[in-house]
Amino acid sequence: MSEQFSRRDFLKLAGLGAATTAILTGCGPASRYVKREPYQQMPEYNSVGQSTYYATTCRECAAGCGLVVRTYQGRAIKAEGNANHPLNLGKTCARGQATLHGLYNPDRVQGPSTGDWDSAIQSVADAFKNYKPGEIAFLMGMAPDHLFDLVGDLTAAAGMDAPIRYGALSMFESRATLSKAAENLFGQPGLPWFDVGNAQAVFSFGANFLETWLSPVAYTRGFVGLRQSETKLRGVLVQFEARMSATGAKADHWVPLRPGTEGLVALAIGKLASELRGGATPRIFSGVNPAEAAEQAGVELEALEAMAQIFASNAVLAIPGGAALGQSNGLETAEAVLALNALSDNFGKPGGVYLSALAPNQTEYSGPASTEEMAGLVEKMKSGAIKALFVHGVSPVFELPAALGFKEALANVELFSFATFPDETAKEAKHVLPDHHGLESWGYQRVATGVSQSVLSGSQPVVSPYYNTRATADVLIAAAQLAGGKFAEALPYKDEVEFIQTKLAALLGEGDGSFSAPDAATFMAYFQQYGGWFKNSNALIAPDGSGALNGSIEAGEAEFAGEGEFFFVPFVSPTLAEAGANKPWLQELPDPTTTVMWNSWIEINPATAHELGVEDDDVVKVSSEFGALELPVYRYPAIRPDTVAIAFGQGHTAYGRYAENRGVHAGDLLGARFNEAGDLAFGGVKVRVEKTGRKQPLSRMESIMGVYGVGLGGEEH
Amino acid sequence: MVKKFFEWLKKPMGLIAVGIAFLALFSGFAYWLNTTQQSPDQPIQFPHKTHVAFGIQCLYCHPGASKGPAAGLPSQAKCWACHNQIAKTQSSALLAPLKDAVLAGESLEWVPVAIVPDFVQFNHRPHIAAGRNCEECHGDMSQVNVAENPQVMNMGWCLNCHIEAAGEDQEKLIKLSDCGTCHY
Amino acid sequence: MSDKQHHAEHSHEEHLREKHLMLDPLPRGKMNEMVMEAMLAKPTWKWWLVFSILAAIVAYGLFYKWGILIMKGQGEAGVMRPDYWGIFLVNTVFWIGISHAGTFISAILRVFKAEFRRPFTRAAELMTTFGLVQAGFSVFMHMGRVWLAYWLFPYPNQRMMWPNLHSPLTWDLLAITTYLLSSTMYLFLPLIPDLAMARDRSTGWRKNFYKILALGFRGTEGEWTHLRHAMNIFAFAIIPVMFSVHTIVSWDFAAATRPGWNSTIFGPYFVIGALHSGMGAAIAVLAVIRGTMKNMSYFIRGEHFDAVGKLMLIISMGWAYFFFNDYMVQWYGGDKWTQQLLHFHEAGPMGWMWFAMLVCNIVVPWAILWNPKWRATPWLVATVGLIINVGMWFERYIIIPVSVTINRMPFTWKLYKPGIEVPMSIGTVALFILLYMIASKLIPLIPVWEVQEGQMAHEFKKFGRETVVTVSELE
Amino acid sequence: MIRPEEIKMSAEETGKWGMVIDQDICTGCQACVAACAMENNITFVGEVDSGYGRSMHWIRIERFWEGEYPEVKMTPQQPMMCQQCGHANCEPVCPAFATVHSQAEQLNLQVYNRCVGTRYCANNCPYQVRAFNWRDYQRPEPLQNQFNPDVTVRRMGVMEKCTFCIQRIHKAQDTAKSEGREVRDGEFTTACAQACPANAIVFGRVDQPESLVSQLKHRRHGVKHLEELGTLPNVTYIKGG
Repeated sequence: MSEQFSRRDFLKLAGLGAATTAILTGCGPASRYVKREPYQQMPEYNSVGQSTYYATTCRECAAGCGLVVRTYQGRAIKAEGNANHPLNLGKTCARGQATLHGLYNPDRVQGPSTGDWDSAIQSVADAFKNYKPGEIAFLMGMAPDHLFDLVGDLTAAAGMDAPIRYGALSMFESRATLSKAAENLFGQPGLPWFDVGNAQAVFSFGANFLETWLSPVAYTRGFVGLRQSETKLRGVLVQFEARMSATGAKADHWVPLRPGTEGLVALAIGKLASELRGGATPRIFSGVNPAEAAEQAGVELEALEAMAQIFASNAVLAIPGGAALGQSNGLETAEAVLALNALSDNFGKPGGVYLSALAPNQTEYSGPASTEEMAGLVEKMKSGAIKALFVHGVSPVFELPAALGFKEALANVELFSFATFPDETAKEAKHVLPDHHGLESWGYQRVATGVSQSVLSGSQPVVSPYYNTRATADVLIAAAQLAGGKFAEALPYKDEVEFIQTKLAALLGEGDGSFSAPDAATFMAYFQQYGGWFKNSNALIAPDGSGALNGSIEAGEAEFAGEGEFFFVPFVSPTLAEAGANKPWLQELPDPTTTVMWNSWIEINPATAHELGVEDDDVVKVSSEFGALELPVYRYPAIRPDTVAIAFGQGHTAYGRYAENRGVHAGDLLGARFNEAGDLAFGGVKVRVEKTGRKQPLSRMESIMGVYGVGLGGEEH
Repeated sequence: MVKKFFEWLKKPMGLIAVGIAFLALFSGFAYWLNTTQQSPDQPIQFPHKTHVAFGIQCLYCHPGASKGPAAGLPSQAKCWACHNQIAKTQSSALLAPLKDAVLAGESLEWVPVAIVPDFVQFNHRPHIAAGRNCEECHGDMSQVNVAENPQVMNMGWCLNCHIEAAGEDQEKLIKLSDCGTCHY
Repeated sequence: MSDKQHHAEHSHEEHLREKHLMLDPLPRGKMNEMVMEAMLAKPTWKWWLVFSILAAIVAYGLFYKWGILIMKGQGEAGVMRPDYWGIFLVNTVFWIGISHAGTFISAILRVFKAEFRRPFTRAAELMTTFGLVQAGFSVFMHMGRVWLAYWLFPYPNQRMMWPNLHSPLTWDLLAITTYLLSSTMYLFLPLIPDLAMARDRSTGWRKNFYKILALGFRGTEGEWTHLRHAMNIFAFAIIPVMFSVHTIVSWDFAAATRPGWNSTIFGPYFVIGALHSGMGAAIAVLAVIRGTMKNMSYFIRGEHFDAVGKLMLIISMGWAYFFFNDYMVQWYGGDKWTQQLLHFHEAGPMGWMWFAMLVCNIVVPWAILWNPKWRATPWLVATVGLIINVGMWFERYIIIPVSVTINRMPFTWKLYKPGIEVPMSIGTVALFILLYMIASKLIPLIPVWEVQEGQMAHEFKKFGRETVVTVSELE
Repeated sequence: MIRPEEIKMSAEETGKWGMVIDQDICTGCQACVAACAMENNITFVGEVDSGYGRSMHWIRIERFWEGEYPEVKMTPQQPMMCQQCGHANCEPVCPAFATVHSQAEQLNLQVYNRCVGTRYCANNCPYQVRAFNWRDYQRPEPLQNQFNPDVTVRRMGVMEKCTFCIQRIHKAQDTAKSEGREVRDGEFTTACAQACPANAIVFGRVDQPESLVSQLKHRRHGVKHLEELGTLPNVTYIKGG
């Protein structure tokens, strides 16, 4: 018997066994249940079984980081940073990584609301023809820039108002305030760029530059430079803010001052430091009494003196940003903090303050609209001055504070939404003409700040569109041609690609570029291959801050709306930002400071919570003059006892299954009060906090036992 | 009645009936098992034999094998490049699916024959680089029409060959029998 | 000798007779009849009611819920990081512990010739087998992919893969399998004469059933000799197996690198713990048998509860010794994570369970079992037995899901909340009782031959004026 | 299988691949976590399960607090992933050899298809970095399009953990071999290290003294977690500035 049992038979038998096992266990060779479709036509640069990598630009925020996307058999597999891109040097943030969860999101808009694109385009063309030019408005997001340029061309030629750009991030970054402060101080508008990496010490007044502020990936690189450098000692980071942000968590010193007193404290530190250094006290600081300032800010004078000591003995870079500027006195604060840099004499010097380089095809700084300008748009909509509104790249119904009344104003206009995702604005829209996802799109993005060079970042589709979507640029070109006349003349292009090529042609002859090309087509090819075009030299603008210390700044008291007992700090969720809530893996990322996932929470100082009689996970009702929210408590040890904070990013009523009805919308508590630069005073609200008696457990990555000692028995630690 | 039936079962005829029933069940099961081991239906009864006879190399149509994990299927454009020039393509019933698919711009859906489970990370390249020939695993394609597996590709089969290939070389054996070489 | 004196003498003997089964002999036939009657008694509606309730619980709690668990995954249970192990393993250890007493009572007492064991060895041995069934179920419930459980057994395969003999779990599985096989054999051997007895006294399908099981036992001298030899070998051999099984179970924990587990004393501590819960369960089973089955108050008397009660008291003291030894050494070690864990045991959210464990395992048995009168009260001792079992279940719960809450990464600490484990645990308890109910109708629960053997060895002898009980050596 | 006499208590002599994580510059931004999830087909589990300790993260960023307000400070963020121990606690306890030591790569392998789900390895891991597939978590159409074909998609009932992106190691080695050379330091890196905006994670060969990881390890004062347990971890943490 055994000699008949040849090896081959044994294998057969073993195979039979394996087949039986496969059936029994359900995990054997599954070949016959699989189908394979070969390419009908192998795309260029592809080869069987090999990944293909495409360079493009990240669209998760407006910073314009370069990506290289790995694709395999027509699917996008992984987004990586583009190592050749000067802005991010191969790095990405969490949102950039999760961009594929947007591309393959199960809840994308799958086609135009009319069903077919012809009638959709017809409806756009009809709007062009039926409304007077002044009755049509374009509201654009912060990205992409090529579409903004295209719409700019269209509106200019057709006599419409220039497109307005807006985004919740730009609101929380207070870009308008920064630019206005630069204009007031240096006589030149622009987005200041802070050379954190080369500074000896950084005093950040509310600037959360490691999270969402302006260009977090680039600023994180700067932070590493601050901390570790071959040529200098480890730099000190001091953060002035009422609620410890993820940036504040990395600071060596965290100074919890009362919201709205940042400008005052900056001046007080300036005065103390200049006194420590000796010599005459500059005029700008003359009107400040440090003891009073400390009193007003709710911090010890000794703390300010200690900071002044650091200031006096280092070349300090002072950064105004974020929450500090979102106050009624935000512009003064920005000016005061910027002026502080003059004490270190670092305007236009390494480790100091610059104005950001303009992008290659940009001649002057143009920032997004301030919230006040948005309020103007809402007014026009309400009054009927605007009858048709085109929205792309932003969801104003979600991103603007409800108090502005944008949603109500929509009743009077015909709304066209180019949303990729079914967001709140698309839900209100009469026409939804879905644009491709960023990874399916052509385009370019001007890098507004974050890098010393002048950078134009390029986008190209890394995969073919998954749904029946169409590039908004193509839709507008087609509609313009359908509408004829001056519309057709404004956009005489075959398609989006031709438009981009035309725009890029201007760069063809420019020297000092990262590459040069003999003709437009080659230039375009290189532009895609490298993921953009940038100048090799330093293009930062050195501002003239000579008069900074001789001005006078009235860092007046910030005004607060409402009778509540708590200051309110809304901050942009570092992982979700304004548009990340629909990506499941971003939801599953723990918040960097609280480690909460998938929900909203209110941060309350443990001592305050004790006074209020609330514990972790107790639901409280937070109400301001403008609205009320209910959400669970997170007892946050690093927040002023007179302040509460809520992250912005959740609380969607639309936007797909992962975002809908999850958490609360911090914007609902905000009013419509602005600072002098027109930016929303989002910090200028006081709120009341009441116990509801309900409980809602928060999902935390951390152990509440291990980290806070809650429920361990004995004393909490 | 039931009792009678059981009584009958104990008689010789009953026993034979039981035997036949058992055999029938068993052969049914064996047949079904056998069907799971047949080469699957393909959209085109693709004659490998004929193509090999024309002198077409394996790597011409499956070039991925020398470069990376997947050997890959040729794109329809590649098929068409030759078949477009062959008169028979227009008339042959066997080739009709190809013609239809190419002209309609649709994809043919092939059923893979040689496949390893999801949790096995197989890479063709090192095998080719180590001097293995295609037919050592996939059989002699000049003999068959539709591809079929000459053996069950299970772990024992893989491991046997790996151990043989390592021979006396301990370092190679460690590498070739490491779980992480295929499973991750 | 006066009449009065004589009377006193007589009543003393009567008294002893009443108290001790061994001194109260009945003819073999009579006892056989009594046991058969108890077994064959037609189930009352109460019996059927309990039976159907238990069957429903088993069907729903154990099998239906298990199906859900397999379909939907371990997420249905309360396990998570860091409590990767939950109630299923608590139950495994608990049931193995229970199964210990069966063998302990039977084998150790047989080896040491403790006479009081005679009427209840059978019931105890059944407990071993039935307990192990629950333990086996529980350990398979715990597995993430239970359908691949056969991979844990060594068998030749084309993958050239074997189980990992470094893993305590592999030892565990082998030990439990060995124990299950040997204890089943050990249950079966003494059963043979009783099966033969039942065969001779029954008709119909039962006759066939017993005929097959009795293996043609006729009761000849040679058969008895062989049987005695076999039982002796097994009785001696199973004792080390028994000790090893629970020691090996303890190694699942003791061999791990976790604060609170990595304790050298876990082996004996687990063995004594197993005996503690096992004796408690055994006495409860005896009380139920005595209370619910016919003629059982003859076989199972106060003396048995008294004797087992004494054992329980001693074991409780032993358990207390090992518990405090373990605690002391861990505490004295001063490792910060162990300190944290010990503090968590007492003061944490499960502190109530820790104290309840001490009350159930130490306070209650010590407070009640010292008193001979209370000790001889069946319901009281049985209640103490049940309380000890609650305490011992708590002990395992504290060792597993409570202790794994605390590890060396405080960022992950989290408290375990059971989910589907609850109905499934109740299901195992129900199945355990259900198996007993079925067994009581199928096999003689009292080993008549063993009782008779004892009774034959005991007799009253008069030395002068004293009436003395003598025991002769049979074997 | 390591015999006691083979255990070398200096980690320099064991290990092949290693990481250095600089906690001073880690900002806790979660980019590594997201990158890891995208590269390794890690499933998300939703709000309830993630809050109940069932999240599948292969990296978690730990942070604690020191002091009381206003002197409160967050301790340096500490990304914890599988430390790829040279003498791992998870390996000997698995009854099925599903988690084994790779002699070739000196990594702790997790062989998903061999795992039966006893969860002993996770229990015994002092770093608590293993994630178990508690359920068959679904990723609705068309999210599966993003799956990395080089990494097995895990289903219910198996353990998983950081692999040091072994698929990338294999790919780099395969490429190097096809070009007839050794893998160069920095030629490839893990998904987390690649994404990290602060470059706080550096990956490479710890057995080559000239590699960047080795240099960093020696130049700055690195510590290894729970080294006292004799696990010989291959991840070095740099705490201070």
